[in-house]
Amino acid sequence: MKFSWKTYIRSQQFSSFMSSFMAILVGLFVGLVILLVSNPGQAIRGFLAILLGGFVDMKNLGQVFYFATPIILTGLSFGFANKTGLFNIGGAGQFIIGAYAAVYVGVRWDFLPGHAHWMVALAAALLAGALWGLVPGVLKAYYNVNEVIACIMMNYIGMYMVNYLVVKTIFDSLRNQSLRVASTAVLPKAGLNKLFFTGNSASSVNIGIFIAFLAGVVIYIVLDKTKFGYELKACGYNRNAAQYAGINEKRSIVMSMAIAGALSGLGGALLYLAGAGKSIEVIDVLAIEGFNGIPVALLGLSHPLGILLSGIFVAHLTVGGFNMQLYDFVPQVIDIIIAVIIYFSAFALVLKGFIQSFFKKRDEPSGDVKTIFPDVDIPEKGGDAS
Amino acid sequence: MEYIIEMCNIRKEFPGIVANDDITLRLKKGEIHALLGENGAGKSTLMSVLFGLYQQEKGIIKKNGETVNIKNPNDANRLGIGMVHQHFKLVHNFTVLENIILGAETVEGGRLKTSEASERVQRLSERYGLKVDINALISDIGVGMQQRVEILKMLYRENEILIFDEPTAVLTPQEIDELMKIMKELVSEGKTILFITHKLNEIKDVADRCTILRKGKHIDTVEVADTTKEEMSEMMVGRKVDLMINKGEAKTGDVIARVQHLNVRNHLSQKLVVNDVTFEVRAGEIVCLAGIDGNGQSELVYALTGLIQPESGKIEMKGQDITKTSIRERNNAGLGHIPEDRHKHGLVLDYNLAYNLVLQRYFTKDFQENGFLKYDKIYEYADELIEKFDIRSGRGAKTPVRSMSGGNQQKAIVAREIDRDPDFLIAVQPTRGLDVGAIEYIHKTLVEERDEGRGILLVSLELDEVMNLSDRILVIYEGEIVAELDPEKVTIQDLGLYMAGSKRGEH
Amino acid sequence: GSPAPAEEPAPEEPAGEEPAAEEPATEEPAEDGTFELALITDIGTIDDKSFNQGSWEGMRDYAVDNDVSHKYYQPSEKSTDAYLSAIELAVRGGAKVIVTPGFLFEEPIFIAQDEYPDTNFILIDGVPHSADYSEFRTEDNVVGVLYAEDQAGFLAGYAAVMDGNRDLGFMGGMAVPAVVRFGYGFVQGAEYAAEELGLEPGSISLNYHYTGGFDATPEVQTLAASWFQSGVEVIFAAGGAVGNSVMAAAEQADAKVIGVDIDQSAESETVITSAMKGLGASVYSVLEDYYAGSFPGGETLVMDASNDGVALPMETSRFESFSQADYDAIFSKLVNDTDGIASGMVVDTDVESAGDIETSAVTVTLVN
Amino acid sequence: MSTVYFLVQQTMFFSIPLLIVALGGMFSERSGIVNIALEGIMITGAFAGIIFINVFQGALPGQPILLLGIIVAALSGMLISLTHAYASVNMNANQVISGTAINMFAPAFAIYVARMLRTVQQIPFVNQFRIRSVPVLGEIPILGNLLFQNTYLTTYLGFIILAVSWFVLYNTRFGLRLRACGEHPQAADSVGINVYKIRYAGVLISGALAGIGGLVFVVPTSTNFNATVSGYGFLALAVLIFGQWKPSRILVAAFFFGLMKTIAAAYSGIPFLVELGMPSDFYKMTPYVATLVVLAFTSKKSQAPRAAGIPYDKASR
Ligand SMILES: Nc1ncnc2c1ncn2[C@@H]1O[C@H](COP(=O)(O)OP(=O)(O)OP(=O)(O)O)[C@@H](O)[C@H]1O
Ligand SMILES: Nc1ncnc2c1ncn2[C@@H]1O[C@H](COP(=O)(O)OP(=O)(O)OP(=O)(O)O)[C@@H](O)[C@H]1O
Ligand SMILES: [Mg+2]
Ligand SMILES: [Mg+2]
Repeated sequence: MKFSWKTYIRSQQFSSFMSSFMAILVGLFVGLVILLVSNPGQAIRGFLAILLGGFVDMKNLGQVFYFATPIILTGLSFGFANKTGLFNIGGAGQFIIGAYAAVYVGVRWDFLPGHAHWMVALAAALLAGALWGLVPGVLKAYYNVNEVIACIMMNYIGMYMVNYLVVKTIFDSLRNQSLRVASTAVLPKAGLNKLFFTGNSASSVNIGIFIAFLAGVVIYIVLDKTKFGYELKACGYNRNAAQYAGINEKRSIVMSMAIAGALSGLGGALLYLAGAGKSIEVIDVLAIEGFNGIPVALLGLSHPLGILLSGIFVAHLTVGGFNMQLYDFVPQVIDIIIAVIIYFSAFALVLKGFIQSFFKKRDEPSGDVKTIFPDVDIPEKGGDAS
Repeated sequence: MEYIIEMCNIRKEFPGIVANDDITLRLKKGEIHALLGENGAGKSTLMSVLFGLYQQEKGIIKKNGETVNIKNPNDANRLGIGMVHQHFKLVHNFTVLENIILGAETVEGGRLKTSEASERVQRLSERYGLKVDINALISDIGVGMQQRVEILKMLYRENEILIFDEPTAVLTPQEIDELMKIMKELVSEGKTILFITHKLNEIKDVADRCTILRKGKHIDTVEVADTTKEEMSEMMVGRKVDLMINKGEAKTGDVIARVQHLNVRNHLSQKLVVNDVTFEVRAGEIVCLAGIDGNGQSELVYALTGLIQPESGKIEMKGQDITKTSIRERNNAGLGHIPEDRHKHGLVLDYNLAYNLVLQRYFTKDFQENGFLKYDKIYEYADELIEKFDIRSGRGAKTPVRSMSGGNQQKAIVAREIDRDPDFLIAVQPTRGLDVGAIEYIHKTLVEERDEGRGILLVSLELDEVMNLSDRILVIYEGEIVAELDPEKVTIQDLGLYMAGSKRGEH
Repeated sequence: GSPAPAEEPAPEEPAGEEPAAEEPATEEPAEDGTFELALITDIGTIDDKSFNQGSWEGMRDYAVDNDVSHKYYQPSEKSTDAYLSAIELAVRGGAKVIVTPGFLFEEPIFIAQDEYPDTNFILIDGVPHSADYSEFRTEDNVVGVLYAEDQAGFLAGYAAVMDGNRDLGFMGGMAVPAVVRFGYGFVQGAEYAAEELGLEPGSISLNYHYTGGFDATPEVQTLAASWFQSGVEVIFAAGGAVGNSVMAAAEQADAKVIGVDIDQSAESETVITSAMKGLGASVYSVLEDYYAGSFPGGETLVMDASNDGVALPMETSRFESFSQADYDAIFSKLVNDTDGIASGMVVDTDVESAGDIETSAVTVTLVN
Repeated sequence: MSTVYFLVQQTMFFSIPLLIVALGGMFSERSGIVNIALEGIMITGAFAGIIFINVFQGALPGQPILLLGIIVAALSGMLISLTHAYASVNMNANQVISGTAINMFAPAFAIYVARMLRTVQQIPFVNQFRIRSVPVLGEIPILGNLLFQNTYLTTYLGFIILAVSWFVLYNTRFGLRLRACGEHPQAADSVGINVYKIRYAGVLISGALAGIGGLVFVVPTSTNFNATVSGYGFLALAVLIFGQWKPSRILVAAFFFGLMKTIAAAYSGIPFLVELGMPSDFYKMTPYVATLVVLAFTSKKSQAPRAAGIPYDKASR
């Protein structure tokens, strides 16, 4: 290898990190301005609440992990597909169908003993989510149907399907939502509720966060270290070349969508089996968590480990936004801040170029930004979004 | 002496590479000026600077002695500079006419007015013998035709300085002859031509002077008439090159590949594009499939390599029926394929060089264990190939292939395929766009492979290559093999006639 | 945030014209930066034209009248834990009384009443119970407030038929208990009127549907339009913004709408009346009791006709023939429970669906 | 017959906004910029338009107000799409990221501003825009019933936009250049077309149309606006793809989808569909399933503008 480890850090990871960091600074700054405009008197206190996020007490810290869990998974789902050249906007459908499968097992299969119960429920969610991802995958691979449109359709089909199934199979008619799952189907806390505990209440955090982390690491290894990942990415970048290389590119597309779907489905399971008292509502609205994964993935540069971090960061802001209510602010400020951060993170490539040329300056001068661009590894290429 | 264009001390960098380093190029009015250099020498870059696509970091450009600032192609156009790009800049789903008028449209009351334009184009095409169907879609016409469109684009804009970036790399001999004629005619009308090519014959044929670049630097500008081909190639490569292919008698062995009654249908047009093709390739011989572009060669090759399914017929390799097997199985059974379209099939442009070099073998024990890639091995292997095949790029094995020069991209593919030691190698225009040094190497390698007992099917549009390299020639015309010829016994002229369909032979 | 914002079940008290407008959503905190009165929305907002808003207005009015610091909190998601976190935040913010609108708070309050014994809770639309309904318990720091939506719906259905309509529609939001009670009451009110008028069996038809959300959507508008198109004269829209889409359809079809929760006559000319429930008033009065030292802890208050908890706004109604006198007559029957008219009402827990309510004059067509 | 009239009239409410917004998306994508922000732009346009109507209703008669509201919606849509254009064109940004940011920003911002201005987030409006029957035309038998009764100005606006879009795309210099930039920007650049300018224009047109589409969507379906267009921006994106980036096919796709939605929503008013006794959730699924099925049969040759989504970079090969 021609480049030293140090140079590598300097040119790639570091500048990625720096550009995301700059985007975050800009986003927070915009947030501060908004707070100042809307309520100057409390702006600083409100802003501090946002910055502090979960670092208020142990319970709030736990909440950060709790909120991070589902969005990490839907983020991984989007990011993974993105890395393989697919645009998985079907997270909402995959998420809710996975949630349904898990809750169904959780409610109806109470004959399963102890830990087996929640494990089977998670497996059911993985399968159901995979199935929901599989459909757009098959349509894309064999019928050339653009996956964006197929995913959008599958979102709605999933939503109505779950509404129908919940009412048919696991309905709590008094609350117009699904029944509570059996206690054996609730994800174990593994002592986290003792750790993340303040006053007389515990955080809702549970082993879901470990599962999310595990998923991130597994996806990272699959994508970056394995031959399977090599094949998936090759298909993503150039289907024809992958085919030429003897890779079964149709199978790769299908697999990739199925895995993405499974991740979203798992996310649904982790949220609804968390034991936080959440049930599937029978409502004609798409699952928001499916869409929330997109900014998380994008902020994490579609890199599995980046997504873990960005998921936690977004959750941190969410908790901060919640606590900010102690002052007089419209909570939408948080969404605006996240949107601004995402927006500026889209400039990453240009920022990276600046950063790189800034650090390279001493060695050798470099061309203008636009010529730097092709030189940068561009995994987060938009895919053929439409 | 007055110059129409002077590029003085031009410098242009890309990350990690100085593509043009203090290059000076002067064009006399009315001359054909050749620009010669190895792949990646910086020819296209220099022309892009002149055409306003890139901005030089240093140096100035003068037209008729006055310094000009060319910021974009519009400026270039205003100065009368036009360019036929190495990779054509045509919109695939536009008609020929739309492509020609694009950027120079006439409108009337908000509506595009095409009648006048089409008359003008008709006139131009008649005058210069550039026959085109102006209503055809670009995606429906061959490269030769596309090139005519590019030339018409320049003529339509009444440019006086015409840049041709490797125009002949994609043409048939007849087309090349025509182009040379056209170029001469253009010059006789007072236009000035800058002509990039790797083919010394062509330079000898038409060029007045020649500027030679090497690794981004200006080596010399010479009078073509006073310089031999050997001298030029030496200046270009920096060492002596052997322009003739030395190959001994073929020692043919068993049949490696046998194709029987193969029929292939185009799934879009539903036309039979490969029609009852039967032939065989033996170990130790180079069989050349000669033909004008678009006569079914691509489809035949796709069928042989598994990229499309034939309608009927049988393909055997080393005695095994592989008609229905997957691409991977064919590759593993000893099939090698240097594809026609390197961007479409040959490379994953967003992978780095190393990853591209293992595209056909990443899954083998050498580079993978229990599903995990062996990085060190991959990069070691890549460095080896880079060294062995002299693949040049900014950052070695880690260079994103997208940023490499066309020639070096091609070298990477050739290196990859040849290094796999295939029993049956299908090489489709393997030297397209390569410099003489690289061509020499590839030709030598192909002959070596042959001598080691491999069967080679070479698809080429270049008659010189066909004549020099092959042991047997198959001529394909409209999807049929119309003749089987012995290169020792056939003349170039006859071969051209077979390819044009005006002569049929025994088969 | 993103494409499809989460909805909230909020099929109740909205406010008529420009509700919380022109006032800051939160008063200045007390000297020490705390807020004495807190309201926790069930994820909706205090301007949802629904029970959050109605409860908020009651609390705000009391606070403004008596100069008490107050504010509202939004939970981070729709789950028991999230509601508890919001309660905790409110307590941290200095809340002495916390108003929690919506039956979804039944379980959180069941837990919170023990966790925060020094804090008082007003639970609107529900009674505290455990997750599996195995235990119902209301501690001394909690007051549950229930409404007889069935009676409000009854009044609406009665008035609609008495006013000459024969083809009715009910469009609820989600099938949550309060909405279901509105619907069942509506069916029974229509039946009662038909009997009084001596109409033939089957002479009244009633389409019955839950839209599955509380949003104004083109789907709802189209559905309502198709009902009007097929002859329905008036639709009782009991589902927050669902009403806005029904009104849009009614305007196009020159048909009629019955509003819900609050007087919606100002929202559209097509609104002939509204099935109101007095959310704000009850919150106001419980707060009065609290500061008077007579917090009715441990009780469950039932707001119905007898204590002016439900009504039709006759001054703004656009009836053709149904008069104030007619209204007063039926209202007093409800108050007096004449012939068991109120106590015999079929409510949400009694039958599986509206189709199971025994009727003769009214033919209920379930659309689902 | 009246059922048919009704279905056609209702279909307009679904199809026209989808048509307008998808055409907007077409201009952007044909210039080479993927516009996944349609949803957010619709919200922005609807928000600004409804605020305008809310403030000025009563001061002016219905139709002029609506027209002015449409202009406001278009302008606001352009304003927000400017951020997308800046990111995509000037900053070589990933277009999906930028679009996602806008989708996230728009509803939050709408709620935030509504609350700042008026404390509540819903903005009510009086619908004085419905045209019961177009004079003269409404009297025509059958056709009058289908197209000129119980209608809105916006329906005709939708058709006008369609005609103009078609003309601009295929018959003007701008259209030719726009399409070239979406397919092969290097080619456009090499003949002196300013790819950046054209792409700005494409995105801004999409902003204007999506903004209009947002308002057109809200007006007939509610009596107030609550910072949402119920995912119709994404459906418009689907219509755009379904319509293979071509005006005529977008028209077909928008009406196919609109009709399916209408039938799914209105089936309970259509006797024979009621008698089928299918659960409503299945009816609701029908448009989406039908779209998938149709796509599976029609997508073989579908191809997005080749350069869409790829930042234009002069230096790339
Ligand atoms: N956009 C770019 N980004 C980075 N490097 C580039 C870019 N364009 C060219 N280069 C590099 O600049 C050098 C000169 O390339 P150029 O295309 O000018 O070569 P050339 O002489 O035309 O070669 P060929 O004969 O292969 O066409 C090459 O090493 C190439 O890799
Ligand atoms: N990938 C392709 N391979 C082969 N032929 C194609 C391909 N794409 C399009 N064509 C052909 O090109 C023609 C133009 O189709 P295309 O979809 O590119 O049109 P377009 O220019 O976008 O159309 P319009 O101008 O009507 O919007 C069609 O006749 C089609 O057969
Ligand atoms: Mg070149
Ligand atoms: Mg060919």
